[in-house]
Amino acid sequence: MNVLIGHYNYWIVIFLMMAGLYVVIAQGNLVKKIVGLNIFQASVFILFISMGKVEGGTAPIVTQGVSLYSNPLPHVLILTAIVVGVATTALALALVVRINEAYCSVEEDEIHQQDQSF
Amino acid sequence: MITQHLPILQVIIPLLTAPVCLLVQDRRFAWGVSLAASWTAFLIAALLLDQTLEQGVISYELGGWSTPWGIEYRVDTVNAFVLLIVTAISSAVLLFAQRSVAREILSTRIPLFYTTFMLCLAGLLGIAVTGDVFNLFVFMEISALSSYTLIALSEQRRALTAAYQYLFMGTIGATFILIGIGLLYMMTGTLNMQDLSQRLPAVTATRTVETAFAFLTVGISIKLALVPLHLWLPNAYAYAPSVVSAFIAATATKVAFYVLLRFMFTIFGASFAFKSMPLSFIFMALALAAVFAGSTAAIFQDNIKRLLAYSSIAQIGYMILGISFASVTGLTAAILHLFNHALMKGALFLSLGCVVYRLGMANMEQMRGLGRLMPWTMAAFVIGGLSLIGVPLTVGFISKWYLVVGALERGWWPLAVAVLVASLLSLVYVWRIVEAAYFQPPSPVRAGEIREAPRSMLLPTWALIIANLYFGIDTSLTVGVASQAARQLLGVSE
Amino acid sequence: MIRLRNLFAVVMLFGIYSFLTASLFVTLNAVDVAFTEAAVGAGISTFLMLSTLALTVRREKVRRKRTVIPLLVVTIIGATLVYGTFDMPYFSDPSAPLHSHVARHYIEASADEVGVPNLVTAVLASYRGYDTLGEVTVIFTAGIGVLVLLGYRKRSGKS
Amino acid sequence: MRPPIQPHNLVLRISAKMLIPPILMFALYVLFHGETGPGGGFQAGVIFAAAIVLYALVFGIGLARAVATERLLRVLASLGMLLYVGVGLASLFAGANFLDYDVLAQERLEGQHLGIFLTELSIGMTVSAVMMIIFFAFAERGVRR
Repeated sequence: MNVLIGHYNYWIVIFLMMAGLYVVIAQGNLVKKIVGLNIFQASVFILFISMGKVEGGTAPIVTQGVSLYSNPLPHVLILTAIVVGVATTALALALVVRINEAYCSVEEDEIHQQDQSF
Repeated sequence: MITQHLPILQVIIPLLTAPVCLLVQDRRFAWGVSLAASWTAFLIAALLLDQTLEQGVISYELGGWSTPWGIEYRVDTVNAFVLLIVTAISSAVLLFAQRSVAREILSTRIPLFYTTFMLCLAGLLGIAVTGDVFNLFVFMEISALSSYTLIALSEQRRALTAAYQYLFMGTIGATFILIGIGLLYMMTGTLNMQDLSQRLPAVTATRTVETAFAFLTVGISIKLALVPLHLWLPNAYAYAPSVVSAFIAATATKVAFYVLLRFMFTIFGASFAFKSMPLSFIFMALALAAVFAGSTAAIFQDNIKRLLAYSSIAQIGYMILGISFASVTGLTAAILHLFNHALMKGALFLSLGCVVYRLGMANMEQMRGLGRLMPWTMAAFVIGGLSLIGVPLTVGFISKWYLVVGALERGWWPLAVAVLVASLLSLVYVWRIVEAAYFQPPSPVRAGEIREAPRSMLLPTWALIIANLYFGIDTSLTVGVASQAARQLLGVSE
Repeated sequence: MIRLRNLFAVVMLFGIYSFLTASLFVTLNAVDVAFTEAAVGAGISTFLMLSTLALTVRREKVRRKRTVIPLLVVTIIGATLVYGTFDMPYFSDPSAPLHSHVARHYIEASADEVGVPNLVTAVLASYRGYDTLGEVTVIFTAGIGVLVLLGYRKRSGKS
Repeated sequence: MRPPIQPHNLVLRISAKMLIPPILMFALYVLFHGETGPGGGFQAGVIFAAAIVLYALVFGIGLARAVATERLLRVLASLGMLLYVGVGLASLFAGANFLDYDVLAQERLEGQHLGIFLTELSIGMTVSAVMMIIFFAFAERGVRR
């Protein structure tokens, strides 16, 4: 029972993560793949942040009379990771715009077909 | 005083060049500054290697914070060797770049090319030099994002889809690595590699650490293009501009391989990686699959860049095979091949760059009769090809020799045979090009127009070819460093 | 979302997901991260995706897809992760190892060493300031990448 | 991208005019307040860029480009990075390790404050500039088609 209560949040996060990854792998639409990638990454962020949570702690900003804080390190890592994520997204979307101009399509299999016939 | 800051200067000098190139927006200036920065970085790498050989491990605490609290740069023989090869390749490639880039990239984008190139270099060096796992992730993303951009700089539209495919695989790989790092942090409370290696043994029996190990291995394997996660690689190499193919083929997968070594041996430790996990067997199977699938696929390629890309997949297999022996000789072979393969592929892609410079593309069709039209270029290509096969007096022979010795040491003679058979496969695909270049007449239409490539491009190509021959004859430096690096990784005293 | 053909709706749902994530971060006491996720996930990313849709297409084409293999892959990866959770410290357990080593040093010593009340800022800008330089570089790289891909079109069209 | 909203759309124009200055002020507040509360250079940069983007959407990209020229944005993005590296090199020249803020001022904590302030500022510069670069790149791609 303890295992269930102690870990259920991680399982939810894993489910979200895998939903995102599934969209990335299974979908053929390039925009949808990017959305999936973002969901995958956002869920990894939740995993990190939930491991930083401390029972009874407050936000990691030093205040008088408080001694228990959440772990600030995962927060810092995820701040950096979010920035990395948005940088990747911007680049991926720019690529999609260019691909659409070159192939007039954002469907993976249509692009593949055009490459083969060419 | 300056010598103690060498580890950070190694990364900061290329990093600083990037915004400067963007500010000035001048082609010649950007090229000059990048070249100077790259050569400086090469010099620094040589000094660092010298220091590590003499004094042992160099540690540099960024921000002055003592080790587990801040980020540490940590240079030992292994990464000093990697730094040396990466900066050497970038210096040669940049020398080559001026003419080649002018032909293959739109002139307005050229300053941006140098900016991105320097960012990529800084990212790769940052990965190699750091002693902190999260810092490694950040620099991995710098180098990854800039490689996607570099590939997309090409004028061919297929470069766009290649970059896109690479972006997806690369990002999934990076996210896997991030998950692995998170799980490790969860169990140990630290991100410093040295600190991790001390704190991990207490918790290695847990399922969480096993999962972390699995995620890190898979994530790095994607970056490394290990079969069956290699699908991004052939297109990325084939459709990128020539300089970019040469640079990325010779460095990016090598640095990823270094990361694998670092995680497996320094952080987890050889005993965990090979005793608790059935890794030796898995790696051997994947390595053989990579060697044979890569070489066979290479035989059937028409686009020569693509051919070399498949051959790279096979060569990655050799390196992984070296790891799977989990012995000093095996690791020595792997590290040697890391260095030697960078030299070979750098030289081969540069000589192809010369062909593309004159002919616009490099398919089997274009190679016909080139032996007479571009003698120096094709001679370089042939020597590089011999090195790829593993003919004596070239570097390729040295690394295969150690690989075979490592296999025999273990008593796994079928593996030694497999390595030799695979060499025959590479003989086939190299021969196809040699045959086209020397035994077929050039198509009469262009015979008059094709001249030898300009000297500024032949010079760096031949510099790498000469390195291929030199290190194939005088092995004291490479083998000495590689075996010391292997001992350091395995924790065997000298 | 997988079945949804209207890409506009897909992107809006993603924006909502990001916003919910940000609110979740607030309840997990990660205010800085929540702020950033709201600005980035629900803001920039969604905005950029909408811009891309405006430049490309709004609807996905209907076609058959193979779903068995991806499902299998995802299930295996998910199962591995679930396997890994069993030895994890319990959620929000203050005695977990990750709260005791480096993080404790930050909480206890940063007032004397950095002197900034916001611990996240102290770690981000000072203890791990070099990572943040890397972060700036990543953003810079993305800017260059977008310039390479989408800038310069007019001039190149003429030449 | 959609064409800019018609000039006679009074409500939008007036409300945008009223909103943009407070947004810019808020960005600065977030930037300087990062030491004591949530926020910092990255968030500030994003908010600052958002204000300019709002201006461009309501009053047209051409007008916004008159201020945020391509050249200016590139300079801003590069300067941000150079400033960050410069802070690191300053501590190098002061005899300490890279990015060691302790030596930037007489007092140790003062040095830390200065270092954090300068780095947050440089993050804000680069992030806002890059966000605008990305926005304009996407937006102008649409206009040209």
